[in-house]
Order: sequence, then C-alpha cells, then structure tokens
Amino acid sequence: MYNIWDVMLTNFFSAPVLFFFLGVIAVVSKSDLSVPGDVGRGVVIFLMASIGIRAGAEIAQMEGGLLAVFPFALTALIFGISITATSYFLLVKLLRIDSANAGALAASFGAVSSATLMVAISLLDSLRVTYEKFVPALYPFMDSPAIIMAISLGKWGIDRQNSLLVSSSSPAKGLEGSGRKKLSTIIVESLTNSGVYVLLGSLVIGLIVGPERLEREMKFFYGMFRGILCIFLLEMGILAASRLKELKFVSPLILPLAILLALVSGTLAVYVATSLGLSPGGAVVFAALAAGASYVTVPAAMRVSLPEANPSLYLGTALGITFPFNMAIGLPVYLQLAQYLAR
Amino acid sequence: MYNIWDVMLTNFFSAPVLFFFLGVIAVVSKSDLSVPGDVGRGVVIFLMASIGIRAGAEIAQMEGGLLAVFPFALTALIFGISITATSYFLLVKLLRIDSANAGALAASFGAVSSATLMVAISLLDSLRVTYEKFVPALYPFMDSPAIIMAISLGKWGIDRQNSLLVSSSSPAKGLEGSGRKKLSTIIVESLTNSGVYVLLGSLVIGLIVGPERLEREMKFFYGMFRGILCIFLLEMGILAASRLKELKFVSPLILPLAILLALVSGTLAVYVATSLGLSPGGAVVFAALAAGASYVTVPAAMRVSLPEANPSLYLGTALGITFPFNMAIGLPVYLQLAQYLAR
Amino acid sequence: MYNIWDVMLTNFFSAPVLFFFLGVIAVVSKSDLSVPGDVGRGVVIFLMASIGIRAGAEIAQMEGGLLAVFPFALTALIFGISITATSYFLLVKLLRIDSANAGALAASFGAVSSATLMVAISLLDSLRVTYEKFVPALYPFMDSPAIIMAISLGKWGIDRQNSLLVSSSSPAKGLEGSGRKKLSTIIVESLTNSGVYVLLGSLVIGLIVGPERLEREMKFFYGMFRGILCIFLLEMGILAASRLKELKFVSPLILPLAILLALVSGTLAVYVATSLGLSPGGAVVFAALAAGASYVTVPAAMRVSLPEANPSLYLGTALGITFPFNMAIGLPVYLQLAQYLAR
Amino acid sequence: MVKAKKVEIIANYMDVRVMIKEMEQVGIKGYSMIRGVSGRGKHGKSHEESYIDSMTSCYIMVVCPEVQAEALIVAVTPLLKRFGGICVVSDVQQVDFK
Amino acid sequence: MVKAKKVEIIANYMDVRVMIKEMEQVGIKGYSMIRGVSGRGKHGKSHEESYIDSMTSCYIMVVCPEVQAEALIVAVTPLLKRFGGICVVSDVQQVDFK
Amino acid sequence: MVKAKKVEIIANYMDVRVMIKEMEQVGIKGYSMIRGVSGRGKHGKSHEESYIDSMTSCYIMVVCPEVQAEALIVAVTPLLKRFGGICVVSDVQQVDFK
Ligand SMILES: Nc1ncnc2c1ncn2[C@@H]1O[C@H](COP(=O)(O)O)[C@@H](O)[C@H]1O
Ligand SMILES: Nc1ncnc2c1ncn2[C@@H]1O[C@H](COP(=O)(O)O)[C@@H](O)[C@H]1O
Ligand SMILES: Nc1ncnc2c1ncn2[C@@H]1O[C@H](COP(=O)(O)O)[C@@H](O)[C@H]1O
Ligand code: NA
Ligand code: NA
Ligand code: NA
Repeated sequence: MYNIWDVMLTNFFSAPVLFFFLGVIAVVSKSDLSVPGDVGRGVVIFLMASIGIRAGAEIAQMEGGLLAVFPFALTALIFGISITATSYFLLVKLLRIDSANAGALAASFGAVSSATLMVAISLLDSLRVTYEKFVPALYPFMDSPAIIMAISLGKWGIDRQNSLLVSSSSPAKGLEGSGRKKLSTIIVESLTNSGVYVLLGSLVIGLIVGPERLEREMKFFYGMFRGILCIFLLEMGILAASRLKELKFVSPLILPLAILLALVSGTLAVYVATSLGLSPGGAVVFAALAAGASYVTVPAAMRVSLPEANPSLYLGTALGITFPFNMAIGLPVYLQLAQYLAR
Repeated sequence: MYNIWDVMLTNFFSAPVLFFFLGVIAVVSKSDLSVPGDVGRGVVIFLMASIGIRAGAEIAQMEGGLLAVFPFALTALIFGISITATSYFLLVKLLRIDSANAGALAASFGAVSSATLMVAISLLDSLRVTYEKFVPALYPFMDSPAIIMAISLGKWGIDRQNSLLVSSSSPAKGLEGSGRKKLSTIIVESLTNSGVYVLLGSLVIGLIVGPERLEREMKFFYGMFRGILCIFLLEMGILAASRLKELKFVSPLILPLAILLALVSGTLAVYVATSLGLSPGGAVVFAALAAGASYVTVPAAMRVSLPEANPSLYLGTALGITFPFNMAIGLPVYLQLAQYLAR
Repeated sequence: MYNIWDVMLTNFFSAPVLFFFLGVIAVVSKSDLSVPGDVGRGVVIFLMASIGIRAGAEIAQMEGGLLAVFPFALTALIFGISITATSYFLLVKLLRIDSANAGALAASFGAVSSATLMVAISLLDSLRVTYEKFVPALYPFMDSPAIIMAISLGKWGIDRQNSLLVSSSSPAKGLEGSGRKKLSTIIVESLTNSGVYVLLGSLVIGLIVGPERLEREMKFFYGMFRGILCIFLLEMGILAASRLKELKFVSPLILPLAILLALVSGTLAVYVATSLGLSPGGAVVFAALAAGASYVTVPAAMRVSLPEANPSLYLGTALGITFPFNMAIGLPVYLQLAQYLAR
Repeated sequence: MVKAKKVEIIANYMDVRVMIKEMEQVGIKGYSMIRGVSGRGKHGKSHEESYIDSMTSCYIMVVCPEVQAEALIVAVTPLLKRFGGICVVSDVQQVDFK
Repeated sequence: MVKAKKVEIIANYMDVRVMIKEMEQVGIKGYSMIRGVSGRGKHGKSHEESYIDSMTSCYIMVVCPEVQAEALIVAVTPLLKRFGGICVVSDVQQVDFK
Repeated sequence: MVKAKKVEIIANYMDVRVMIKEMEQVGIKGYSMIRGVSGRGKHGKSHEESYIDSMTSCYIMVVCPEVQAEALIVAVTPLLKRFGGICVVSDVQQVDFK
C-alpha cells in the first residue's frame, strides 16, 4: 500500500500528467503549439483500440467469460443513471440553473470521460497496481444511460417551465422536428460514436482472437500506450485551458459543485466496486468511469436534444474543472481509498 | 503444413482482418468513425516503406543480388499483361461491357493491390511461414504493364466502336488533348505514384544500407507493421463498405467474374512461382500480387486515359469484391496450394 | 576514432540521410509523394519531445544539475550573436545584399536548424559515439539571440539607407505599427514557437520525472526516434528540393558563402566546445547548433520584423544549401575534428 | 449558364450536421462542406483543430435556385440564432450541363 | 479595384488535376485549391477523407478577367459533364496592386 | 437579410496572421480562416502541406459592412503588395438574426 502523498506525487510528476500541464502553459503563454487535428483523432483511435483489445483479451481468459461481466455492467448502468439524476436536481435546486443547462451538465457528470479513464490506467501501470482489464469496457453501460436520463430530465423540466409560462409563441419552431429523438436513436448514436465504437469493436476483436495470438498487436498497442498518452494529454491540456477561459462568465458555484460531484461519485464507486469483488486497481478504474465528466458523446447528443444548453458551460466544466481535478487529486484519493478498503 | 480450415480461421480471426470488418460494420451501423485523411496517408507511406526496406535488405544478402530477381520481374510483367488481356476479353465478350469500362476493370484486375499484398505478408507472419522478401518488390513490374495494356485495349476498342458508328460529332472535344498520353508518361506516372515510389525508394535504401546497419530502422518498420496494418485495414473496411453500396446499380455478373479472375490468377501464380523455385510463402506473395485488384494507380491513370469508364464500377469491384474475397478466402487457398505443391 | 571517409560514408549511406534524398528525387521526378501536413507536424512534435525528454533526464542525473549547463548556455548565446553579426557584414560588404535580406539571411545562419540537430544525433547514435544529452537543450540560447541581433542589424541598416535617400514617402505605411516589435515580444515568440516550446517543455518534464520513472516513455520516444526521423527527413528532402528551385534567380555567390559560413561556424564550435570540456559527441551536437541555418523560427520573425526580405532567398538557402551540406559533409567533418582534438 | 443562389454558412460542426438534415427536408440535393475552419465571431475565437467534433467549425456551400435558397434560410435561421455562426447569400451563374 | 470574375469548381481531385492543365492552356496563371471537401451531389455522398486520391473532392477558385473565365468554362464543361461536380461564376472586385 | 461585403483573401499563413491584427485595428470582429490552401500565382506554385507555417497558404473570409470592408482593404493592400496573394470583394446578403 502506498502513502496518499506518494501516490499523488507519483501521479503528478509522471510524464503524461506533466504533458497535460505543458499543454495548459502553451495556451497561457500563447505558444502556437497545437496537436494537429488528424493526429489527435488518430491518437484517440489508437488509445481506445488499445484499451479495448486488452479488455477483450482478458475477458477471453476469464472464467465465466462475458457472463461474469454482467453484474458489473448493471452496476455501471445504475451509476450512470443515479449520478445524472442527482446532479440534475442539485443543479436545479441549489444553483438554480435552468433545465436545459442542468440537463446537459448532468449528462456530462453521469457519462464517461475517456481521458480520465486513460489517466487512471496509466497511474495504475506506473505504480504497478494490477486491475481487471475488463472494467474499461463498462464505458458504454454507464455512458448511454446517463445521456438518456439527462435528456429525459431536461425535456421534462423544459416542459414544466413552458406549461407554467403558457408560452404563446414557440421561439424555435425550426428545431422541433430534429429536437425530438427516439430513445433508440440516442442509444445507437452514443454507441456508434467513433471512440466508443472502437473501444467496443476492439474488445470484441480481443475476445475473438485471444491473448496468445495477439502477441504482436499487443506489443504495438501496449508498448506505445504510454507515449501516445503523453501526446493525448498534451492536447487535453490545450483544450482544457482554452475552454476554462470561457467559463469565467458562469456562476462561480459550478466549481465546488463539479468537484464535489466527482469526489462523491468516485468514492461511492470505489465502495461499490470493492464490495462487488474488484481489486483496488479495478475499483479505481470503475471510479474513473463514474467520476469523470464526458465531453465527447455528451455535446454530440445535447446539440440535438437539449439545444438550449450552452456548450461553453458543460464543455468548460468537464474539460476545465472535472478532468484536471480527477487527474491530479481525485484518482490518487480513489486509489488510496480502494487500497484501504482492500486491507 | 496446415489444414485449409485452420489457415482460413487463423487468417479470418487475426486482428488485422477483424479490423477490416470493424470498418465495414462502422459504415453499416452509421458510426462516425473514420481514419483521418492524413493518418491514412501516413499509414500507407509507413507500410510501403516497411515492405520496401525489408525487400531491399534481403536482396542485399542474396547471391546474385538484383540479377537473381530478373526472371521473377519478367514473370511479373507477363502476368500483368496476360491477366489484363484475358480480363478485357472476358468482360467484353461475356458481360458485354463497353470498351472503356472493360479496359478500366481489366487494368484493375491486372494491376496490383497493395492491401492484398500486406494481408498476405501478415498472414505468412502469423503462421510463421517464411517467404522471399524480394517478392513484394515485383509490384511495379506487374502494375505498370497491366495499366498500359489496359489503356491500349480500351482505346483500341473505343476506336473500333467509333469507326462502326461513324460518329459525326465528338462529344468530348475538350478532352482530346489530355486523353492521349504517351507510353512513357504512363509508365513514369505509375512508378512515381506515392505508394509505388516509396516502395521502390526504400527498397533501394534497404539495398544500399544493408541489413546489419538497418537494425534500428528495421525494429521500427518491422515492429510496428502489424499494429499499423490494423489501422490500415480499418480504413480499407470503411472504404470497401462505402464503395460496395455504389455497386448495386451494376451488372450482377461482375461479382462471380471478379472472384473467378482472382482465383484463376492466384492459382496460376502459385504454380508458376513454385516452378520458378519460390518457397510456398514466396508463391503466396506472388499470388497476392496477381490476384489483387488495384484501386490506387489504376483510377489515377483511367481518369485521364479512359475517362469514359465509370469509377464506381472499377473502384467498387476492386475494393468491395476482389479485396475482401482475396483477404478472407483467396489467400488461404493459395497458401494451401503452394504448400501442397512444395511437398 | 574513425576515418573521415568511413564516417562520411556511414552517414551518407544511413537510412535517414537516404530518405532525405528519396524526398529530393520525389520532387525531381514529379512523384505525387508528400508527407501529409498533420503527420509532418506530429513528427516534429515527437522528435523535439524525444530530444527534450532525454536532455532533461540526463541533466537530472548530472552533478551540479542545471547550474552546470550555464557556461554552455552563455557560449551558445555568444555563438548565436557572433555568427549573425559576422554573416550580416559579409553579406552586405562582400555580396552587396541589401540590409533586409542580409538581416534575414544572417538570422538564419546564426539561429538553429532542428533538422541538422537531429541528423547529428542520429549520426552519433549509429556510430555509437556518446554525447552529453543536454547539449541539444542549448537550442533556444543560440536561436533567440541570433534572431534579435539580426533584426537589430537589419533595421539599423535600413534606417541608414533611408536617411541617405531621404525617402519622402514611406512606401509601406500600413506596416509600421506591426513592424516595430519589442525585444521581449521577439524573445517570447521565438521561445513559444511550437518546436522550441516542446523541446524546452519536455526537457523540464525529463528533469522533473527523472530517468528511472521515465523508462516506459523513453522506450517510446527513444525506440521510435530513428524511424520517425526517416519520415522527417523524407519531408525535409521534399522541402529542400522544392525550395532550391526558387533559388535560381538569386546571386550565385550565396552558395559558396553559405557553405563557408557553415564550415567556419561548425569548426569554431567544435574547438570551443572541446575546450569547455565536452566530449567529441557533445562537440558535434554543439557544432550542429552553430552550423545549421534556421528555417522555422526565423521566417516567422522576419515576416513581421524585416518584411522587406525575400523569403525565397533565406528559406531557399537554409533548406536548399546549408542543410544538405551539413548533413552530407559538414557533420562528418566536425566529428572528425572533434575526435582529433580529443586525442 | 443559369442563375442560381450560393448560400454559404459557417457554424459549429455539430450544428451543421443538424442543418444538413434541415436542408434535405426543404429539398436541397447538393451541398459541399469543408472542415477545419477557424475564426472569430460573437462567441470568441474558434479553433480549427480538435479531436472533439463539437469544438470545430465547418463551412458549407449550397448552390440552388432562389426558391430553395429562401426555404433553406428560413430553416437554418433559428439554428444560427441559437448557436451562432454566419450565413450569406450571393448571386452566381451556374454552369449548366446535363 | 478592378472588376473580375471568380470561378469556383468542386470536383473529384483527379479531375481537378486535369482541369488545372486545361486552365493553363487557356492562359490562366493564378488559382487556389482546397482539398478535403465532402458533400453530396448527383453521384451521392462524397467523403473528405481517404488515402486514395480518386475518392476525394477538391475545391478550386480562379479569379480572372471575364474573357479568360469564359474560355475556362468552355474548357471545363465537358469534364464536369463526364465526371460530375459543380461550377459557378460570380462578379467580384479584385484589389489591384502592382 | 442585410447587405454586406464579403472580402476573401488568399495569402501566406505568416502574412495572414499580420493581416488579422490589422483587421482588428479597423474594428472587424468576425472572420473565418481555412488553412491548407495550395495554388499558383505570381510567385509560382505554393504547397498545401508543410510543417513549416511560412511555407503554407491560407484563405480568409470576412463578412462586414461596406465601410469596414473599405478600411480593411486599405490596411491589407500594402501587405499584399509586398508579399503577394489575392484579395477580392463581393456583394452578399447576410442573414440577419439577433
Ligand atoms: N463576420 C464574419 N465573417 C466571417 N466569418 C464569421 C463572421 N462572424 C462569424 N464568423 C464565423 O462563424 C464562427 C461562429 O461565429 P459566432 O457564433 O458569431 O462566434 C466564427 O468562429 C467565425 O468562424
Ligand atoms: N448544388 C450543389 N451545391 C454545392 N455543392 C455541390 C452541389 N452539387 C454538387 N456539389 C459538390 O460536387 C460534388 C460532386 O457532385 P456530383 O457529381 O453532382 O455528385 C458533390 O459531392 C458536392 O461536393
Ligand atoms: N488569380 C488567382 N486566383 C485564385 N488564387 C490566386 C490567384 N492569384 C494568386 N492566387 C493565390 O494566392 C497565392 C499567392 O499568390 P502570388 O503571391 O501571386 O504567388 C497563390 O499561391 C494562389 O493560391
Ligand atoms: Na461520470
Ligand atoms: Na492483379
Ligand atoms: Na546556426
């Protein structure tokens, strides 16, 4: 077991995390540094494939196979829905944020952040803490339900507001057709989002091919993970810093609430994951899924389903607050807790 | 020696081939997944350089050096011309396809598909079947002659049609100047096409530098081949699926003919290559050159020289029919045959 | 110690250098080969990060740490200024080039070429000559002062010309505001240029994280350096060849002068570096900094500060003359000299 | 050559996807799109490069008859109002080939 | 400022390469090109991203005097007819500096 | 819809950065930029792809009222004269939403 400070320092002073801050400083110092668009997109495909293929290869070896994963998938789903619902009501009641923005923020808190997931994996790797490789594959089971829940809540809230106002003229008639999306469409869209799709797809590939015959590919996908992650976090730093700027016009209470929600979700996730039998490493990965705030699948869904929500707000919060917090402080705390519980 | 089913399954359930199907399903399921343009182009440069440098390093060690390659180059040339001519007449006589489209399709069948070549190499690698590393370098010796032959046949066919019709008004006068290209221009263009150019260039580099001093580069180019191939085949899957859609308006007889031509070319190639002394592995690589249908150098040449041909037809056939067939069925069959002959 | 011819041949017939010529021939033969823009930019980020992180990891282990680097930083600064000043006066007096163009060319000669630096490192690696890994980090200490010196000289020259002419109507009034830049702005801009920024930033990361905990990242950044360098030099070859074409309209005396300046700077750098206690390898890297001509930070600064200068001239000279000369002839000469001095 | 209208829109990539669906509903069958647009507008600076689609802007150009252009603008205006962006219309001569 | 014509073409990259040669023959010395165009037209959807050039579209813009524009259109029309794409012409004021 | 001017510039990326600063000084608040333009002009061929920014060209489009367009052109002309490039102005109707 590690001392909490040791873990925090090890994490903070690891190359990937420092590359994140290199990106932040690049924006602050107005460097013309940017990760080329196509490289950034390639990097994400690589990282998701890497996580997916390892998850698949491990599930292939597990007793019980896919079936053994089922209870965890269900737990992930419950987490996705509960975090979203709790966030929504806190945002509406405590911060008096309107339904659309509350819905979008809640979706983001409930759904999954791939970058947080990757930092968690990298942290465990550098501390040589093992984890159940299938846990990252729970991604979509937490992500899609959170988005659907948030849209339902947001729309319900807007309807209630509108019926109170008895709005005579609908201001955005042109949007009505596109605004109403079927549940199935939302699920399909969040599963076919390129990142999630590659994760699931390469999981299936890992499952089919199995670990022995994946030797060569594993070397590629595993060996380069750390280095490519550095480049990914460099871009995340640039994005976080440029997004944080835009947050300044927003309620300052969003900062403590975002941090609180991350901490509570993460902590709860560690408890539940441990009680379900996951190792400390596996519990941390599960906590990363729960505590991270989505900035990829969520905006895509929100622009269509809750278009009244302000993207600066939910993107800024997810990238500028929740992600850096989890990366620097949250994850070490969850690990400490998980190791404490496992004793 | 391997059982044909074993080989087919090993091939089919290998990561690169499964990534191809991941790409296919991405299109079918309307995922927004795509391999970024610049990444795709970078991947091709890498793969061609990887094949080229290994070929060069091997020829550098061969007794006889480049001279020993000469008879194979000649054979490749004869194959390129014969497959093209045969295909052309079958397409015109059997399927009653017009001269321009027959010419373009024949060019594609006769010329070389780099993706088929790479899958062949990857299959041999995963079965640990050795092959003569210089065989991939025969690429241009089969590719350019096929294109030239096809253009000549196509133009000859068009002239004959026109003289029968005594067409009074040429419909595409603006094209005449550009339509007539000198032989040398066609050869130069198909050799300076970026993929072929990198293959040949890095072959020369491998030849000059030699295997001992290439240790570091080989590690890079060889070690990452498998992983990068996965990403390449992911893109191939996306391209194949989106091209196949466009084929639906076309004669359904093109499907069996394309498969037949691949099978016959591949089988013949295995026989001839074996009788020329190539190992089973080398014969399979040669068969991949012969059986694959080109979709890179051919369209470039056709848009200029046989502009009347419909790109949907020849691109769709090469990417949507011939490539998947060779990848999943053809190559294992050629390997089986080659190993049978070598007993 | 190596024979000069051996070194030259080893260097010339190494894969990275040959990839440079592959790029040159691609332009000459009108191949459609190009390194995709985003791949090129990604490659530069990777290479600079690779050099920076290794430099940082070494400084972390050095006795004296950063302080021990100080005298070398000062020497680099003096070199940057002196090479620039000398070049400026030679260009004005000997070649009668106008102040603006002389300033821009002098900036280029005095500042640093990252490609030359990388070829030097690769040459030492392939000869297994060790070098002080911190030397590449002297980059900005030579680069920024050279640019500032050149702008001052150029502006001083233009002012003198103008006062002689008593020009009544300033031809480019719209530029005045932007033309006058503060010293601090120029320094900041040359330090935040993406390449320099990544070099410095990853140096700091290497310094903080230290060599032991960088094992995984080092494998990535070090293991792939050689291969990625091949792709970088392929692009450099394409750029050099396409730039050289544009030089034909320019004074032919620029060729011998550029070569002379490179040789003199490189030789002097080897002497000084050796006398300051650097190993032969370290002296060569220092010589690469001094002898190379910049084509990245310099044009950026010149377009704003000496806009009258013709970009074809300074870019063409740096890429088309100085770089190929140093790569093929200069660096082996400096190495030979350094090893001679070290005996 | 026939008279036509050229409608040009710059907006967030996510919104453009929605706009294209609106377009198809008013009967527009041809459009072109260029990704990787950066710029500045009422919402501040936008960047061309990001792996997150919802952070990138996009240019679309539609050449169509005047009636369609009008329908298109009506369909697209509420989206522009809500999310920002810019839309301009100009007269062009379209080369006619059938 | 001088009056000029702006000719804009969107077509398959392979065909654009041929068109540029045609242009040079009618005396046009300046043009600009943007790659990575996607869209929809008579031939269905086209994608911006592919390592196979013949599967990508491309935008070209030519600013030139009216006479040249007319020659250009005559030269380019048969290519558009055969391969598809779109070509529009509009009036512009060109900033004059010599 | 309101009348506006559309100013389009193609120039070296480095010069465009300077031009954007000039623009901001004449009060222009909105513009869009597309990188990776290749082409041919008085200075010969330019390439779209290079990691060296000063070797790439760039397209900018500014939609603004006539007065601003005039100021913009005055500010930008000396830069175009010196470094090359092209600048055209055309009339557009801008979709009005507030
Ligand atoms: N006046 C303008 N001229 C050209 N492009 C504009 C203009 N206004 C806005 N844009 C583009 O539209 C994007 C979104 O605009 P906005 O929503 O106003 O921030 C900007 O980032 C610019 O790329
Ligand atoms: N009406 C239009 N407006 C804008 N772009 C068009 C239009 N029609 C065609 N295009 C572009 O031209 C390409 C080829 O057109 P087509 O040959 O008609 O399929 C399409 O993929 C679009 O990018
Ligand atoms: N007449 C024109 N039409 C379109 N683009 C042009 C024209 N002239 C110049 N350009 C563009 O502006 C760039 C620089 O022009 P120049 O400085 O004249 O070489 C060229 O590379 C083209 O991309
Ligand atoms: Na979450
Ligand atoms: Na073939
Ligand atoms: Na120098």
